[in-house]
Amino acid sequence: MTVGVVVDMMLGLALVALSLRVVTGGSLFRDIVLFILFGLLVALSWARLGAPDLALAEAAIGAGLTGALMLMAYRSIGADTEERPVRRRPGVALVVAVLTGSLVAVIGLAALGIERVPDAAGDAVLEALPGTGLGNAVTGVLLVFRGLDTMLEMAVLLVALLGAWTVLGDARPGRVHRVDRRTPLVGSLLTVVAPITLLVAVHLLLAGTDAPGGAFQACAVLTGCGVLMVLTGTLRPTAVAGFATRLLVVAGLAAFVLVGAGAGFVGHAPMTLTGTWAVYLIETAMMLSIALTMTLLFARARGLRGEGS
Amino acid sequence: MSTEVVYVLAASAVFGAGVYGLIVANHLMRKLLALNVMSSAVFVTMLTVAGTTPEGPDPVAQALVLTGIVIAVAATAFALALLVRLVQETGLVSLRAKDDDGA
Amino acid sequence: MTATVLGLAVVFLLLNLLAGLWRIGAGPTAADRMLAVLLFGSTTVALLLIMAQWLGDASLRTVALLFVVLATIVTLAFVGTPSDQERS
Amino acid sequence: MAPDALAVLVFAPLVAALAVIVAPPRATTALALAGIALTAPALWVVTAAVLGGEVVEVALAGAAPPLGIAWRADGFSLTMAWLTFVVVAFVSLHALASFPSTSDAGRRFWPMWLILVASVYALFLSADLFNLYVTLELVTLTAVAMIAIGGAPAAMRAAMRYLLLGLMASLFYLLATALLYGQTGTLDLYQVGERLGEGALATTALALMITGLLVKSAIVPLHVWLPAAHGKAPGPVSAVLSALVVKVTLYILIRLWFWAGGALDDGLAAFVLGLLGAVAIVYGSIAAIVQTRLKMLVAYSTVAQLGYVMLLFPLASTAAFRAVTFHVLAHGVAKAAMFLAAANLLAALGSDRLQRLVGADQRYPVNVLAFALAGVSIMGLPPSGGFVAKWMLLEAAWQSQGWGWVAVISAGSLLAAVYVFRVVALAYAQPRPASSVRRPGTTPRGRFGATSVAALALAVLAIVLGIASAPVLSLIDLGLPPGMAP
Repeated sequence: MTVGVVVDMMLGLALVALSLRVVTGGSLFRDIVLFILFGLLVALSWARLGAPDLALAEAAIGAGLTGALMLMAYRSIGADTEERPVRRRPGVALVVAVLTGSLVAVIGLAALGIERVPDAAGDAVLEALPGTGLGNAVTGVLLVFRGLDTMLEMAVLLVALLGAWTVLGDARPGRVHRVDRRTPLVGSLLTVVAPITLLVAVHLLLAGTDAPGGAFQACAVLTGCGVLMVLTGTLRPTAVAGFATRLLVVAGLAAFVLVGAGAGFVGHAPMTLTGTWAVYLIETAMMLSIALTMTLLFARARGLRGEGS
Repeated sequence: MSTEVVYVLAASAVFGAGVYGLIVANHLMRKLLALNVMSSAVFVTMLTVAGTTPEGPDPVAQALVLTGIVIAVAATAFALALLVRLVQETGLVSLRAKDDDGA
Repeated sequence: MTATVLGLAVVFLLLNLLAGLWRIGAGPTAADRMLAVLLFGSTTVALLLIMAQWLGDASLRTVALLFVVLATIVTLAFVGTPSDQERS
Repeated sequence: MAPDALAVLVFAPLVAALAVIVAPPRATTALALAGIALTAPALWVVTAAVLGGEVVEVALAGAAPPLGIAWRADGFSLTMAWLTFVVVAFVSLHALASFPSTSDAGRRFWPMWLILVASVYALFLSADLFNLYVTLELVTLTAVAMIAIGGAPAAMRAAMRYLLLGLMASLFYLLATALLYGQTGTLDLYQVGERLGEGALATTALALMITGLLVKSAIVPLHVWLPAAHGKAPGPVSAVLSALVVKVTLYILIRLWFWAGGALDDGLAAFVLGLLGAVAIVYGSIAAIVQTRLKMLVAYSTVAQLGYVMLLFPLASTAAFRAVTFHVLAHGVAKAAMFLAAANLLAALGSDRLQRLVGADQRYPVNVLAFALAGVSIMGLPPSGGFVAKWMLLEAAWQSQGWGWVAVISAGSLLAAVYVFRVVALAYAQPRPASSVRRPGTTPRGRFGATSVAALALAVLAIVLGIASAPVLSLIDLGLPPGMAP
């Protein structure tokens, strides 16, 4: 047994233990924190599995953003409102535990039996990649070969925002309990961290065509910046979605739709990206849209405005 | 025992924990935590069973997981908005309080 | 040889993480938990940096960078919470 | 020409949705109707090609599976696409009145409505397991948000339950997709079918996938979320949920089973699915009979009617496939009509308690007529579309000597007659003096307006479908599963 496998086993055991704790634990607040740590361990697992793209996304979106959203929602619904973590009847829980236990065994055994086939889609991607002008195979799949998935994924994000606007009705935007910006640490955080976040975002976006990174990771960082500005009160949530907000929210999907549908008019199959310019256009639009959408979802607002205005 | 085997086994156990939590948990937010735990398990399974190419894990599987992560956070954000509104309207954090089939 | 040493360093840091996890679960005070979470964050960054060297994957350093940037934000969201409870 | 038309089906509603979000509210109606109307000529072009014996196919971005995703239209997907168009067109007509584009609710409704339409079309065209996952998530999220659009706590609880179960079902489906990709190296449904073979993995993966799909299709006993979700949603939303949204997962299930389910060639699994269907028919019908509210009655009727689709799996014959596909169409149109009529009556009477319906035919004859006509099709009385579907299904069961299935189909029609007649009898009953004094809670709306016309038109269509079934059946015949001869 190598050191690597020891590391894997420690990570694996920690993942299982944490997940059990998260779903059955006693204090919701603590378990949200544990869930964020679970996300960090998943990110470490991605690193171990050789997928830095996913480690980036998991850390930023899976753990960071989801965790921040959970914490905000937890705060909105008041203190620990949980009466008891699980259903009272232990018999039911036992039956469910036995059933899910056998589910685990079946899935685990089935998955262990899988042998990689020699001509998988992944190999086809690596073969076809040079024709796209992209150096990062994952970006190639996301934007070129399976662009439809990514386009519809942008629609999912848009629907999440529209849905949140719908269910929140005319309620005032989520109260954001701001951290006092006059405290020296928070103030300097804003002036130092915000520009760095922007720099990291642009770096990730540009790196994404050839190295790990890309629109999703960049947007997560940018969202982080937005969240920071909401938390410190630099951006304030509003109850009205202005024209610019609406335009920016649909920009990612719109860029995809225009390029994807436009390909049909110039004689290509739909969803064909006809040049590197299309990749950069779509990635930039996606990054801005996702970041704004996520920040709005975080603030549960329809729009944002600057502090002074 | 190889790296893949460890993660496949861990992921199926985590998936089971998520299903268990989703069914027995009371608090809606804990159910959402369970769903997110489940989706992480699905993603890890997806990457590990897809195997590796000479240039690292299967790029298609990586792309699918990336798409899946974004969809998961979008769905979670929407579910949390619904949850917050539900709590504002009813003051209840679980669906179990009363059966509204006939109401 | 170097690889083994780096691997052992990763194991050691992981043990630190697990100890931190146990402390978060056990408490007993909020301060214990808070400190453990902070420890968790910085240990993860260290882990990523060593893993970048160990696995020969330079892009893991980017991941570490991202962790540092985002940790500040999650911490802000996190510290806002108890004060809010006190207010209500 | 025809491949481009496939793109129009998805892109036209999607572009309309984006335009509606950005443009001022007064442009919404025109944009939305344009987005939906544009799909009609596109459908026509594709249908012409398919009737010419062609399977219309386009590899998106020029990357054919397994590298990329292909859209593909055969008789089966086109039949479902036409159902989508018809239901969406008439329900949109209703929504123009019930969700005016300048109102708050309307501004929220129309973008999501258009995205739902685009994703349903995309779903019927796609045969890529992961792409289907993304479209399913889109369908679920739009459906949940639209259930909650009214803001009533009961609707929100129903939406929440639907969302949690829907997300869980999606994850089962996605886990199965992961296993299938690992095993076969492709996500294309047809290629998976060729490469999968048999074994423990195939069984596990397909079982997980089917479980997820059954939850989303609300097949008993996984139906718990449906009655409240469909019963509490606004009228147009209920209509499209029952007519379309629960059908999309059944469509995937049928595709999976008959096009890629070599490993499922197993009498026991088919029998279990059929049995679930039989239980759904009986349980759903009885539950509908005991309801005290109109919309809940209609919702439980959906639970029952979905059961008929499940009988396809044990019968597994050409006759059964034609019957079930036709049933999906007939039920879709009739149920949309029923929900629209029920919503109109609810809006007019201020409550959908069945007792309030007494004498409704005097004041709201159009809606009561629409409900009754749709009921004729749901019961399976001639000459409606429901009659043709159930008669064909009965014949299929008879041919394969499945006497148990014959009994269930017959019993289902009788039970359906009970709940439909219960409503119709009340509506046509003479009002007692006391009840005519009671004033409706809200002002009658759209008595002869667009809302009533939409309900009546769909109901008439449900009848016409029975009289003019031949062309529809010839389209269905062009999409028979491999191994089934016309």
